Amino acid sequence: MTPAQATRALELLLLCRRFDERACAAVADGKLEGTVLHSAIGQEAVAVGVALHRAPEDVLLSTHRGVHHCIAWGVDLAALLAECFGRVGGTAGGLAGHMHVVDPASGVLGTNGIVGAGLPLAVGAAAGLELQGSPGVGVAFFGDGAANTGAVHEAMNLAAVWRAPLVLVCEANGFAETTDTAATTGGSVAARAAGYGIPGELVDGSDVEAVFEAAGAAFARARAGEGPTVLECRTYRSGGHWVGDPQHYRDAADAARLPERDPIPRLLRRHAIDRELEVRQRVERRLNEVFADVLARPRPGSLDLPAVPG
Amino acid sequence: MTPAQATRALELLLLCRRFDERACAAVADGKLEGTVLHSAIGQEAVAVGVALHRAPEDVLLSTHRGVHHCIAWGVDLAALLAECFGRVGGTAGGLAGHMHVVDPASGVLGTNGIVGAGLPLAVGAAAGLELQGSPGVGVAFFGDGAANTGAVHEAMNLAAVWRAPLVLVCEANGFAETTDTAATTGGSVAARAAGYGIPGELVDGSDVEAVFEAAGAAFARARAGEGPTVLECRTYRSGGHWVGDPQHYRDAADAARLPERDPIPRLLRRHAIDRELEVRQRVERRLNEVFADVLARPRPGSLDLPAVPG
Amino acid sequence: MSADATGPRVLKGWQAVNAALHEELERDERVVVLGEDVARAGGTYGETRRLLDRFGPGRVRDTPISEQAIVGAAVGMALVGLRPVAEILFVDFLGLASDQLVNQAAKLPAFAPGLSVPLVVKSAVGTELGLGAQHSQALEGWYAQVPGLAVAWPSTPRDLHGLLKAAIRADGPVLFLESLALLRETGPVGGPDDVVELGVADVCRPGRDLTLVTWGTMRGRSLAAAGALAEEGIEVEVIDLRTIVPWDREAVFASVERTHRCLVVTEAVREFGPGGEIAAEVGEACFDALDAPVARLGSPRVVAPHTVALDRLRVPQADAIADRARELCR
Amino acid sequence: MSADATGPRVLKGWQAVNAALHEELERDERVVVLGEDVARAGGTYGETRRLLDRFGPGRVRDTPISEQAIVGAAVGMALVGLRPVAEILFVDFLGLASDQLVNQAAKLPAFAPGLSVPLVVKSAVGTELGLGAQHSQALEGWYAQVPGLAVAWPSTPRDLHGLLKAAIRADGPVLFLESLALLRETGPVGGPDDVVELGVADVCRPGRDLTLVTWGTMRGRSLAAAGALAEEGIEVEVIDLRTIVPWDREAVFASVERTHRCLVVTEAVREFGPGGEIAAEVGEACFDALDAPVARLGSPRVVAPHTVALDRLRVPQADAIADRARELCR
Ligand SMILES: Cc1ncc(C[n+]2csc(CCOP(=O)(O)OP(=O)(O)O)c2C)c(N)n1
Ligand SMILES: Cc1ncc(C[n+]2csc(CCOP(=O)(O)OP(=O)(O)O)c2C)c(N)n1
Ligand SMILES: [Mg+2]
Ligand SMILES: [Mg+2]
Repeated sequence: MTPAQATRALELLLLCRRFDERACAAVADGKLEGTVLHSAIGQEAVAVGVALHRAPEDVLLSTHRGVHHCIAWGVDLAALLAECFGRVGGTAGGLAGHMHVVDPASGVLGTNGIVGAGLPLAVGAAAGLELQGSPGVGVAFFGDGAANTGAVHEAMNLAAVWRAPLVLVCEANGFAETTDTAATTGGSVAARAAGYGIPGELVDGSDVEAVFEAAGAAFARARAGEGPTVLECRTYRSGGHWVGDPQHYRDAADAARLPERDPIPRLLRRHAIDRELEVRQRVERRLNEVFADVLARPRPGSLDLPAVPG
Repeated sequence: MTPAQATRALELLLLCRRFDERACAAVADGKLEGTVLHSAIGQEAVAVGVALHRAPEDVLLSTHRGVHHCIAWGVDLAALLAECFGRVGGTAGGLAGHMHVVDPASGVLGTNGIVGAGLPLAVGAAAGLELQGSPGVGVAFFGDGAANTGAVHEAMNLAAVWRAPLVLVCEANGFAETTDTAATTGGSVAARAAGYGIPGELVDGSDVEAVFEAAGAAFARARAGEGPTVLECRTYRSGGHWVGDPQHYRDAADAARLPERDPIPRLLRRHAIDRELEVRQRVERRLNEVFADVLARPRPGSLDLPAVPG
Repeated sequence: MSADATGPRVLKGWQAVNAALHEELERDERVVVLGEDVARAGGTYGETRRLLDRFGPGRVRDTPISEQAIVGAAVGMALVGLRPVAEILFVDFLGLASDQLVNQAAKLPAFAPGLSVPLVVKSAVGTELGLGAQHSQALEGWYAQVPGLAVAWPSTPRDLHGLLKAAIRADGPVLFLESLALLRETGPVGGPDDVVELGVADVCRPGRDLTLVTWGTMRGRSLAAAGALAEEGIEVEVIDLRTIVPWDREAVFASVERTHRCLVVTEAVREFGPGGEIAAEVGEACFDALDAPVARLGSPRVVAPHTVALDRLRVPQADAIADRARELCR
Repeated sequence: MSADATGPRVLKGWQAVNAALHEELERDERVVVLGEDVARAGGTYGETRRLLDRFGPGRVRDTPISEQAIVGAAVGMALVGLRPVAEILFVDFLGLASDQLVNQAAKLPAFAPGLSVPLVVKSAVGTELGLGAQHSQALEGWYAQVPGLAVAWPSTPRDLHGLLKAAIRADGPVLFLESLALLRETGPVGGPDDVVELGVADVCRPGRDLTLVTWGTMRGRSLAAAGALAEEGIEVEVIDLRTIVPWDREAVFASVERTHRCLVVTEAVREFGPGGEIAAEVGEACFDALDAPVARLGSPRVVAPHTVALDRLRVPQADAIADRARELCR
């Protein structure tokens, strides 16, 4: 990573982290009655390390825990937050919520409330871009729990057969809601890629530079027409499954390991980012504006009901 | 294989082959108006090599091309043929057809018209037997085309996680209807097994003894509580996808390679089966009775319609 | 609340389900429970609490996120003599496993005389909880048209308990739906023998002027609407079908013969939703008794929004039910 | 056959579909076809013959047996500007891919203003062909209740050609069903511009005594029944909806206002099947005009048998349609 890339990485990591922390706090204090959010605190390096390779024509398929993907991919922060909090001006006018953020302008073809369902979409989008002569490639995130769905299997095989220009990124955080992935997963995601004849790599998902390197190679393969790559990024889910999850199922020690797994201090240890304070302040100022703006917005008052009765 | 096992293998191979040839002939000459059949000529060794290890409590989940599985597993030949030809006395009274043969008494929990769908059933049946203290294990056949379905993926992972006593047998005949499996499959079935932490073995599916050996080890693992095994049996589909398929998609040379891929002469070359002629005559006599009996049976005249209107 | 609902205990909906599971697993060793987060965590909404500790990992199993394999394995277990309860958290996810429920579970009994597939698929409907488009669909109308499947959607704690017991004891596959929003509501629950038979409706409020047929989430707000109309002198008979397949045709026809008016209220979409069957059957069977057309209220053809407030604009509410009923009785 | 059906050419049903695909792939480079056995083999029933040779492997793609990935990839292609036609050979297999059609294709347009998902899923219904329980189900009733989806089921070669063109040109997802048994039947087919609009019914036989509403396989045998009744002096008006969502309410209501009687005939199961919606709507909208209850004919709640002869006992036949119509007109 060059110093400029490291600075950019820091900014995106902080944007993801602070957006997430502020959004969780707003939900936790109950003012956003009925709003559901999935926090990605601890998993930011996977999104940022991949997104730094993004070209304008590239498209993203995300998951139920995808706000950090959207931030790293460049979705307008106010539109994203408005959609999370059900306010006017959201990517869907505040009607769809964080699991249904679609922002074609930035190439985000959607977060998703159905685990694993984004991967078949990504194969089609990637193949469709290639067919139309676009240089764009597809990126799809999926969880270690999602790896056991039929959708992910069928998509990986189809991607291999069509040599689709695709980067498949698994955020292996060890959990699927309350269940340890190890207890419900035979073998591993990276090992399974070989079964489709696709390169599969294990990456330290808490190290934004390691993700950046691995993703760089994967994007290069895709752009060179060499087909898909699977990156299994071992990362850490700091909070609960959803905001407010008491996490009875998790031993306290594991829930407190953010300090040692946090990608932000790890980046700063390796790259002395001279204008670090300036970056932090820029992030805070920007989020102050966005949160103030969105929290002051009204909720969409109506649902555009179709004319035909019923 | 002992001489007795070789003789038993020959008898089952001949029963499968001759039953199949006679059934196809009956369908081809049009008397069985509207009857659909999938022939397994050339693939008999996979069924027989596995079935020779069958214990009374073991259960079988089969496919759309599963008549040879049923024969090798011991389904009553007349009941099986009656079901194929839609005659009274079939396993479902002649109402369900060859893709829906279920014979609980012999442990056949069903052939299946949905590609891949038998594997999740097999995982549950195997786990269910184990839970109830039965020594029975589950056997599921699936095609190389079926290997690309979500059902097969989810079932293999679940089988691994539950350490289900299961033998998963892929009949890799190189085809899925008209499509070459190679053109639609990344990697291979045996390689994919490793991705679930399950042993996967490539077997010569045209050699009943090779199948017998590999299956023996797999049954032993299952009976010892060591979980599932995947056997990818490379075999040869002599006929078309369904009886009457003109096979425009297949080059003539490949369609004529039964002689070199036929498991029956291969077995006889290795085992001088002294009473071979006697075995052949016993098979013909038995099939003469069965076909004469079933072809003389009436078709089920009615459909037990429910009392409630509509 | 009708008299017989005064069970010996008062529980929340999820506790009623939890009690039924404990009782049935204890009563019949063939009963097993499988699904995502059902064992160690006691279920995403508490419904399987303490089952793992009491009955062990063989009979209470967490699974990977594999809806097809969950339902398929349950069918396989049923084929070897077990009585599985498979949880698919939201009925919206059943689109991933419909083949195993529709083409395997519902059809296997037709393939071998005497073969039964005793299986319960238990799913929630997440409406009006801010969960959004893919967690808020009432899809009972899909499975109601599948020969071989029974479909139940109780709403009170008593019926959740009693009908789940009936579904587990039934010999065929049953889709058992719950309104997630109602699992926090409290009510009387019967004892371990209080089995609510499948196919029997609950005439939860007698009335002479209009027969309102409903089920699931709509029961409570239909009763509220009836209460409001009673003050205007309009007596609405509220019939909660509780079971959609088989549904209690006799109870509904007998009521319409008396009231001469019928309103069907569903959470599911109105157009091509399950309410159409009830309206069409009443329209045909009670043609001569009807003084007004059979009316239907259901959700419009829109994708469910993700905030509670907006979802309440989509799904029928008590005031809309009262208005439509009042119109019919004019 | 109504006048406008006399196209310039006479083709079999599968040829009409093949012609429509050739014309639309030629007209619009965004149109692509994907599915099992569709490219090299020209389709299991010939519908995609010569497409691969003319338009190449980029736009005409064979796929693995992966129904979820086939429909999902088609949705992904639509999201980047293509107009895919995804073949799922039998609608019975759509239970494996319902999530991609229902929770992705049908909902994505609601998540971003102006976003459209132009997609056709083409599936056959295999009734009365000896294919058995998992290849003979009419499941349009599932998808008809999904907001965001259109559902069409034409039966004549002309309509197969014209409606497939309309479905490919539509900007939203369309489930396009075909009766496999009818693909061998011959009939007039329009030219490359003969687009049959979605949502417009075909009053294929005028009549004054009864309005018979049907679609798909039942059109032909309904016309046969009407022909037989004409000899008894009973004139049945046969309306083929051709499109189930959106369906031509005006055409049906106008007809019932004239005939005062209505019979709905579906191949799908009667109980909770799609015919219920038509009957309930006619029962409500034409209540005062009806001299008899709206009747429905559909398949009973049985698993489809595998022989042609027995399947004809399950699915309504012309004589049963004539008998029911005669009863209504007495
Ligand atoms: C098909 C499907 N099954 C179940 C759920 C409920 N659910 C939502 S998130 C989740 C866990 C997903 O785990 P993973 O894929 O590892 O993602 P993570 O939450 O760890 O980011 C589950 C089971 C769902 N949304 N979709
Ligand atoms: C889910 C599903 N998709 C498609 C079909 C149609 N079909 C029937 S058999 C077949 C080919 C299966 O190939 P394979 O699994 O290799 O079995 P084989 O025919 O070679 O024995 C297909 C595509 C089906 N029956 N089920
Ligand atoms: Mg995870
Ligand atoms: Mg094959």
